Amino acid sequence: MQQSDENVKKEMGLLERQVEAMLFVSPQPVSSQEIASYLGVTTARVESAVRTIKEIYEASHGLTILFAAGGWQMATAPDLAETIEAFSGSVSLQKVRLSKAALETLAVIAYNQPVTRSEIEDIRSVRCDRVVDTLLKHGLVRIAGRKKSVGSPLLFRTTERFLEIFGLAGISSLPSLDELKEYRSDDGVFDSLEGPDKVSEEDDSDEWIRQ
Amino acid sequence: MQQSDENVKKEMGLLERQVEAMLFVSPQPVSSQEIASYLGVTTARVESAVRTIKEIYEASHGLTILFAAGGWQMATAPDLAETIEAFSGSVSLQKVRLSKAALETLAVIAYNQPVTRSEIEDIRSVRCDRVVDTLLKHGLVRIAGRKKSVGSPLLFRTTERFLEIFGLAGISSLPSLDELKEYRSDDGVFDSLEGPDKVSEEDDSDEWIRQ
Amino acid sequence: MTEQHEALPKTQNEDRRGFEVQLGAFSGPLDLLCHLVESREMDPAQLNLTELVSQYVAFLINSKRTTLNEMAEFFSFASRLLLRKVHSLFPAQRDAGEEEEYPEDEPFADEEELRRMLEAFRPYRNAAAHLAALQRERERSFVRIADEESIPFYDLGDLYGLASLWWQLLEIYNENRGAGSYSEESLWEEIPDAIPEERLVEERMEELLRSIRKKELSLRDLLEEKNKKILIVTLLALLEMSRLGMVRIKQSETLGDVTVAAV
Repeated sequence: MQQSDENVKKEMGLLERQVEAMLFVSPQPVSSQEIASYLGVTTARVESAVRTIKEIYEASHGLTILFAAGGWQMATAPDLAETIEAFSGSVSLQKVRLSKAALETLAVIAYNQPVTRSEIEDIRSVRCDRVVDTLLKHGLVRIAGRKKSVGSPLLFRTTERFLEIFGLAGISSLPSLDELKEYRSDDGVFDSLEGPDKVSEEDDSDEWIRQ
Repeated sequence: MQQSDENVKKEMGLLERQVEAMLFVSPQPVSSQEIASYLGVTTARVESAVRTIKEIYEASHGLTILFAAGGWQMATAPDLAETIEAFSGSVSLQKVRLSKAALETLAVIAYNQPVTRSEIEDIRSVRCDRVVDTLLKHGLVRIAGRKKSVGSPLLFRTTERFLEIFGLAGISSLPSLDELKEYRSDDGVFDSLEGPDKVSEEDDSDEWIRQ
Repeated sequence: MTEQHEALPKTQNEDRRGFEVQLGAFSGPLDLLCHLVESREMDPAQLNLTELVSQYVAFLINSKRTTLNEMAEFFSFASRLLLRKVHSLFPAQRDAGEEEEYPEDEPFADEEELRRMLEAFRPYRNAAAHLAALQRERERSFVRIADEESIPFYDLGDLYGLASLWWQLLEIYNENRGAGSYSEESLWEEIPDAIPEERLVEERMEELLRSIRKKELSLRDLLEEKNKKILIVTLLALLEMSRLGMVRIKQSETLGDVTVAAV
C-alpha cells in the first residue's frame, strides 16, 4: 500500500487492484469512506483509484463503474446493454443451475400443482415472485389458468420440459419420502455405535432431524 | 496465439468487451461454445478473446478468468485473497470446509461415479452416511437414481458445483488412480502392517495436510 | 492491518493440518489409528486414551478454528477406540456377532487382505490430498454473487435434490404450524429431543450471521422462535459462533437486553 500519487493516471497499482476486486465481489454499492477505512488510506486516494479504474474501463473495457446510492458499483458498459440484457435473459444457457430458492420453489410447484403464488409463499414463508419468473423464463413452469377465488390469482404448473429435464415419465413418478432413503438392515457392527437414529426408518415425519 | 512476446500490450476490441461483460454478469461458468453461438462467432475467436482478457487482467488488474466445469468464470485475483476475504463477509460463503474424511469420500465418489454408499464403504472400509450427507448438503454430490440390483441402493455422483469449487475443468482432468498410486509410492505408512511397533515415524500419509 | 492479513493464511494452513496423534510408536491422523485398531493391526489394550484426550485438548487450545464437525469426528473416533479397548480388556463382553467378523484367536489372519485393501485405498488418500490442494488454490479467487439467494447450486435435472427439498420444506411447514400449540409446561413433559445434527447448527450459524451482519440484534429477537428444535439449534449456533469469535454478545446493563453483533 505505498504507491506514489504521480503514476495514478492510467496505471493500476495495488490500491486500484484492491478496489477493483472489492467492487467486483460486492453485491451493493460501496462508499469511498468504507473502502478507505477498510484499506487504511484516505478517501481522496480511494476516489482517485476509482477514477483511474473508471478511465481504464472507459478506454477499452466491457465494464464500467457507476455511482449509486452513495457508493461505487461495478457494472457492464452501457453501450453493451442490448447484448448483455438478451444474454443474461437467454433461455439457451446450456448449463443452467438452480439456486436453492429456485429449486425449492420448483419443488413446491411440482408436488402441489396447480398452485398459486401465495400458496407457494405460504409453504416457503418467503416471497418468491422473482424465483417464479426465473422458472417461467427457463420454461420449467407455466401459467395454467386462474384460480376461481378472490382476486383470481394465476395458477402454476410444471411443463413438459420439466419432466424431460428431470427424467420423469409423469408427475406421479416424483420421488416419495421413502424413495429418498436408503434401506439398510445389514449394516452390522457400526450401527450399534451410532445410536438408535437408524431404527426409525418408518418414521416419515423425521427425515430432517433424525431422532 | 503466441505473439504475446512481440505484442506486449493486448488490445480489447468489441468482441473482448462483449465477452468480458458476459462473464461479468454470468453467475456460473460459461463455455466458449455458448458465448460463440450467442455472439455468432467461432469458438476459436471466443477463446482468443478470453485469452486476451486474461492476459490484460494478469498484467495489471485485480481480476482473473478461471476455467472450471467446462466454462469461463470471472473472479478476483488470487493474490488479493486475504484483502477480499476479510472485506466481504458474503464471500466467505463461497468457501466450503471439508474434513479429511469428506475429501476422501468425495474422491471415492469422483473416481467411481455413479456409486452406491456400500461401494464407497467397501473402498474406505469405514461407514460414511454422515459424510455423504454433508457432501449432499454442500451440493458437491447428488443422488443420481438407484442401482438396478438387490435393494436398489441410491447412486451418487459429483455435481457441477464440485468441479467449480475445486477449479476442475471436468472429471477427466483429475489425475488417474494409477498416477496417484505412484505419487508418493515411497510412502511407508501402509507397508508397515507388522503391528503397532512398526506403525511409526515413516507415516507421512498426510504430509499434504502438514504443508 | 496488513500484518493481520499476512498472518491469516498461515493460521488457515495450520487449521487444515488437523489433529495428529502421537501415541507410543504411532504418529499420524486419528482415523488411521482407529482403522488400525479396528482392523486389529494394533492392540487396543495398549492404547493410552487419557493421553489421546489430553493431546486433543491441547490441540483445541492451539487451534482456534476447529469446527463442530471436526470435534464430532474426534469424539466418534475416540469412542470407537474406547469401545475396542473395553472389548480387549473384557473379552467376555464381546458379542457373538463381532466374534464372527474378527476371529479372536487369529487376529492377523487377514493381513494379506488388509494389505490389499489399504493398497487399494492409497490412491484415494492421495486423491483427497490432491483435491485439498486444488481447493486451497481455487479458494483464493472469489466470484461475484448478485445476491445470496441466487448462488447457483443444484444441477438442472437433480430430481432427488428437488424431492428432498420438498420433503424438508413440508417437514418445516408442518412443524411451524404445530408450533402454535406450544406451552411452557409441555416443554419438560416430553422426553428430551436428541441432540440436533451439527449440520443444522452450521446452517443456522450461516443464517444468523447473515441477519446480524445487517444489523445488531437483541438476543430476545433471535430467540423469539417458538419451535423447540429451532430454539435449541439457535442457542447452539450462538454458542459456537461466540466460541469461534464470530459474534460479540454483550449486555450493557444488569438484566438489560443482550445484544448480538457480528465481529
